[in-house]
Amino acid sequence: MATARVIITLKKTIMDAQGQTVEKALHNLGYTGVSNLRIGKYVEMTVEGRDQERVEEMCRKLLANPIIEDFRIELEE
Amino acid sequence: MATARVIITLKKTIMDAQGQTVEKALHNLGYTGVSNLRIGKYVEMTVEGRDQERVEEMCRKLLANPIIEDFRIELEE
Amino acid sequence: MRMAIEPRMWRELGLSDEEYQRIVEAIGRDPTPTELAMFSVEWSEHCGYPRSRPLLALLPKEGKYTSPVEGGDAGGIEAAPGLTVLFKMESHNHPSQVEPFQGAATGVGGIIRDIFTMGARPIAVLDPLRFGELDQPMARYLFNGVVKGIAFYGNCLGIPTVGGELQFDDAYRGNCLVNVMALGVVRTDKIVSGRGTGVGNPVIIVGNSTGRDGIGGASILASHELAEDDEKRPTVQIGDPFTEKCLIEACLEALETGAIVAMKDMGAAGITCTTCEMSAAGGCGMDVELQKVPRREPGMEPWEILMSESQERMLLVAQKGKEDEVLGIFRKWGLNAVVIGQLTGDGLLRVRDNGEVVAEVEAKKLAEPPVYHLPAEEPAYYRACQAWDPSGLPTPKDMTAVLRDLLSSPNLASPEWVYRQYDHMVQTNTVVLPGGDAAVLRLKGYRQGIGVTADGNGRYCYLDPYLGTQLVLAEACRNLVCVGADPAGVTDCLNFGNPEKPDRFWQFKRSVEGLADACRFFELPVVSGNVSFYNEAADGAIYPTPVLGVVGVLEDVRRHCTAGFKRSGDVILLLGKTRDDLGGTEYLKHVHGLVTGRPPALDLDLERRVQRTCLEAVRAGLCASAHDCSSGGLAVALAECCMWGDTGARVTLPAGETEVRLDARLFGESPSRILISAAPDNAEKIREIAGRHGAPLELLGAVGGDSLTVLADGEPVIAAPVAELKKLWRSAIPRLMEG
Amino acid sequence: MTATAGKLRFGIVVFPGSNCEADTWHAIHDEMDAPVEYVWHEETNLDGYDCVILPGGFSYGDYLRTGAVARFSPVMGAVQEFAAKGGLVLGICNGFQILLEAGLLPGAMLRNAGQKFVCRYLHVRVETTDTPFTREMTKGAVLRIPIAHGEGNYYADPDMLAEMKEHDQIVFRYCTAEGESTPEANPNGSLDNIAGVCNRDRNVLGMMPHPERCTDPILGSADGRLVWESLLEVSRGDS
Ligand SMILES: Nc1ncnc2c1ncn2[C@@H]1O[C@H](COP(=O)(O)OP(=O)(O)O)[C@@H](O)[C@H]1O
Ligand SMILES: [Mg+2]
Repeated sequence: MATARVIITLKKTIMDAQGQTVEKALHNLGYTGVSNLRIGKYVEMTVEGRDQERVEEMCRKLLANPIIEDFRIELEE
Repeated sequence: MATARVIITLKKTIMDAQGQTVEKALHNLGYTGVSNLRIGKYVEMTVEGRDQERVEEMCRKLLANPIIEDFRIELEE
Repeated sequence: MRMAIEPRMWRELGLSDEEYQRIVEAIGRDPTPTELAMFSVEWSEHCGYPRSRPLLALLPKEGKYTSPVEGGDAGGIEAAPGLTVLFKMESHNHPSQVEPFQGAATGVGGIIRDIFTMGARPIAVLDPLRFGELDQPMARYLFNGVVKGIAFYGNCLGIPTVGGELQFDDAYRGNCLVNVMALGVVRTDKIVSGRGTGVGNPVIIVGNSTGRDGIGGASILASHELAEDDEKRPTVQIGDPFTEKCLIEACLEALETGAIVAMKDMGAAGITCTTCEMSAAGGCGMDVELQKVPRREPGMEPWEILMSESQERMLLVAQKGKEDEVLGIFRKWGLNAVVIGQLTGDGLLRVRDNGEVVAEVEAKKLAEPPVYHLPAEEPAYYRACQAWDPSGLPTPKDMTAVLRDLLSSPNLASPEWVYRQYDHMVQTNTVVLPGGDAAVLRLKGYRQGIGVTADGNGRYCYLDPYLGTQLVLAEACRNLVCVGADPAGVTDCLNFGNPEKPDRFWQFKRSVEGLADACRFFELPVVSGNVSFYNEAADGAIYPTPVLGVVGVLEDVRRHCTAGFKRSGDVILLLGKTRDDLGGTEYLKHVHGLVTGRPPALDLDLERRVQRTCLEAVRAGLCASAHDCSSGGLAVALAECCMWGDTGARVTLPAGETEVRLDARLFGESPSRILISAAPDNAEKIREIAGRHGAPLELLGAVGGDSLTVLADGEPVIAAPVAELKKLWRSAIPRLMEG
Repeated sequence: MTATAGKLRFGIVVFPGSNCEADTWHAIHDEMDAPVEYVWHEETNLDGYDCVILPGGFSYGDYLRTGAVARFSPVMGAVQEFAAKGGLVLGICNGFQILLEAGLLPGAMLRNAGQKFVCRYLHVRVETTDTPFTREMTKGAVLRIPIAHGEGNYYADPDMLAEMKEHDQIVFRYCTAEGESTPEANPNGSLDNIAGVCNRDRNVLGMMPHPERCTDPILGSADGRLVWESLLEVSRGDS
C-alpha cells in the first residue's frame, strides 16, 4: 500500500481565469505581494504497490487532460 | 521571493462525493486497487518574502473555508 | 527583418498556388508574412465561405415576418412591434472532439458574442448534439464533457439553455457535432452594425487579453525555434464565462450611451477578421497599432497577435471625443479597454508593430475571397438505398417489446439528464420548459412570445439530402405549431464532410437546394447560419447533417400548449395520415439494424394544412395538448404524451390504413402528423378547423387509466403501464452515463 | 429600521457576475408593484433600504468557491452593518452562499452530492413562519419552487445544527409534493434536507430555491409570491 498524491495544473501557456480572479481578490484584500497565482486540482489516494507508471496512466486516462493540463505525482509508502 | 504551494482538502469528517465518483470511475477503468481517493484544490503563487503566517492568513480568509476545509502550506525560496 | 515567402508557407497555411497568385495580383506585390497569414484566414472556408457561398445564395432572405438585418453577425425577425429577436447557430465540432469541456464552453461563448455584438440581450441557448453510440467509452466521455462545458459557460452567464437535440450514431464516432444556437432581443431601431464609419473615429479593443491561443496553422510563420516548441501555442481555447458576463453587461451599457458606432466580436482569426470586416463593410480604412493590444504573454509576434483566437474580446468603433466615456464603462466592469487605432478614409487596413507597418492591404480585397464552384457527384450508395424494398422485412410479434426497446434507446429516451444540468429558467421567461416539442419564451412587456426549436436528422439527409433537409424543416415547424407558435425564421448549421470530394459536395448541394425550396414554400427567411465542412474522421465522413433552428411567434404567449395529456376523458385526435414509411426510421435502425430506404415522403401542401389547423386550434384555446409524431412514430408519440402527463390512454389505430404494415402504422415516421387531445366539447370545433384547411383528422381514443393501450383492427397490439414505460425512458441515459 | 410610509424599499445588490438581479427586480417591481433599486457592489451605503437582497448568479465567476470572493466586496461591509442594525437581508441561491461565506448565516455549502448542476422545479416545506420572510405562509405548507445550482449541499457541524434547531433557524426543507422530507426529495445531499436557514435574530434569510422564478403563474407556479407578500406585510405592520 502506498499513498499517491497528484497535482494537476493547467499548462503554463493556458490562461487560468480562476487563478487571475483569486489573485485580484488577494490584492484587494491587501496582499499585494502575491503574483503568478495558479489554481489546480489535488488528488490523494491509496494505491496497491508503489507503481509510478500505473498512477501516471490513471492521470493520462482520467484524472488529467494532457491537452491542457500537466500533472505531478508523489508516491509514498 | 518565495513560492507558496497550498493544498486545500475537505475535512476528513465530510464525505467527499466528488472523490468517490472519481474512485468509482477508476475502478470501472480497471484500476481496482485504488481506495480512499479524495480531491482537493491546489494553489500555487509567488509571494514576497518567506512569511508562513501571512500565507496562512490568506488561507483562512479567502483560499479555504475553515468550516469544511483544511489546508497545508509549503513555502520554498 | 523580412522573411522571404516560400511556397511551403502558403501551402501550409491552406492556400493553393493559384490563390497565392491572386493575392499577389490583388495587392500588386508579394505579401509580407503577416499579410499572407491574414489572407489565409480571410479566404479560408471558415471565414470567407469560398466553397459554399454560391449555394448559400439560394436561401431566401425574406418571409412573411419582417427580418430587419442585412449582413450582420446574426439575423432575426420582428416578433413584436418594434422588437427583433436575433438568432444564429454555430458549430464547435472539432474543438469539442479534442477537448469536449472547453470546446463546448467556448462554443457557447462565441455564439453569444454574435448576438450581443448587435446590441441584443442574449435570452436563450439551444444545443443540438451528436456523438457516437453511448456504449463506447469515448462517446460517453465526449458527451459528458460537452454537457458539462455548456452548463459551465451558459449557467454562469445567466442565459437559459432551453432546448437542443441529442443523437447517437456510429457516424459521429470520430467527429462529434456540437452546435449551439443563441437568441437575443433588441429594439429594432437599436440594432448595432459591424460597419466602421467616420474617419478619425477611435478603434477600441475590449475584454480579455490576447494570448497565443488557437493560432494553429499559422504557426508555420514562426521562427524556427518557436515552431519546434509546440507547447507555446495551445490550440485549445479556454473559456472564461465570468469575463464574458461582464463583457455582455459592459457592451450593452456602452451602447446605451449612443457613443458606439460599430461593434464586432472576435471569433476565428480574432483581430484580423474584425478589423478587416469592419473596414470592408463600412467602406473605410483602419490604422491600428498592435503594441497597444493588451497581451498575456511577452514576445508575441505581430501575426500571432493578429491571428490569436483568445476568447471574450470585442472590437468597437466609438465616436471621436466620446472614447473616455466608453472606456470608463468597461473599466467599471473590470475589463481591459484600449484605443488601438482609428478609422481612415483610404480603405486600407494598416497594421503597425511599434510604428512599423507590418501589413497594409485594401480591406475589400481581404474580405472578397475567390469563389469556387466545386463538382458534385451522386454517391454510389444513394441509388441502392433508394431501391430498398421493405417487403422482405419481418414484422416483430411483440409490439409492446419494440416500444419498450425504442423508449430505452438513447436516441428516443428522455434527455432530462442533459437539460437538468442547464439553468433553463434564469431570466424568468421560460414558459414552456425543455422536454416538449419546442420551448416557449415570454417577451417581458409584450403580449407576444416566441417558440424555438432545433432539429436535425443525419440519417434522413444521408439517404436523401434534398428530402431529408425538407423533412427536418417540416418537423421543426411542426414542433412550433404544437406549442402555438407561427414559424417565422430559420437559422442553419450545415455540418458536412470534405466539400472537395464530389460525393460530399453533392450532399451539401442537394441539402441546401432542399432547404431553399422548402423555406420558399413556407415563406420563411434563413436569417443566419454557419457552414462546417471537413467533418470527417479516419473512417469516413459524418452523415450530412444540416441542423435547423426555427423561431416562431405566439400572438399571445398565454395561449400556448404543451405536449403531455392533461385530463382523463379528453379525446385523442390525429391530424394527418399514416403511410408505409419505414425508410430511414429509428425503428429500422434500432430494431433491424438497417440504415437504408427512402426517407418518409413529404407532401409540403399537406404539411402546411396540418400545421395551420394545429396552430389555429391551439390559438383558439381548443387543445389540451399537442405533440407531433417524429422519431419512433405514432406509438412513441403516444407514449410520450402519456409519460409527460402521467396518465394512460386507450386508442385505436385508424381503420383506413389497411395497406400499411402494422410496424409502419406504429413506428413508421410519416411526417405531417400531430396528436392532439381536447375536451370532448372542443373536438367538433377542431374538426371544423381541420375541414376548413383540408387536413385529415381521425378520432383515435381517449385519455385515462394507468396504461397505454393501442388497438389495431380490434386487437390490442400494445399494452403497458405508463409508469413502467416512464421508468425505462427516464433511466436509459443516466444508466449509461452513471453506471 | 425605518420603513418609509407605505411599501418596503428593496435594494438588490449587483455583483459583476450576478445574473438573477433583473429577475428579482422584475418580480418585485412589476409583479409586486413595490419600490426597488439596484445597488452596485462597490456601494458602501445602504441607507434608505428596508430589505437588501443578494441575488442569484456567479458573483465573481464563483471561481475558487461560490461566494468566497464576493464576500470581500465593498458592499458586504455595509450589508454586515445593515444586518447588525436589524435590516432585512435575503440571500437567494448565490446570495445564500455569500451570506454563509460572510458568516452572516451558519454553515457552509458543498458541491451537490450528485456532482452536477441541478435545475428543476421541486417542493419545499415551510418550517417556521416566525420570520419576516415567511409570516404570510402556513407552517408545514408545501411550496412548488425552482432550484438551479451546482453547490447547494448545505453543511453544518452537529453542534451548529443542534443550535439552529433549538433556535428554530431552519426555514425551508426539501420535501415531496406531499410534504415528506425523504432522501429522494433532497436534490443535492443537503444536511437534513435543509433548503433555507435564518440567523438567530431572524432578519437574515438564505435560501437555495428561487422565489423570483415563480412569482407569475405563467412560469408554472406563483408560490414565490408568498415571500414577497410576507416582506411587504412587514412594512404594513410597521406603519
Ligand atoms: N441537448 C439538449 N439540450 C437541451 N435540451 C434538449 C437536448 N436534447 C433534447 N432536449 C429537449 O428535449 C426535448 C425533446 O427533444 P427531441 O426529441 O429532439 O424533440 P423533437 O423530436 O420534438 O424535436 C426538447 O424539448 C428538446 O429541447
Ligand atoms: Mg417534436
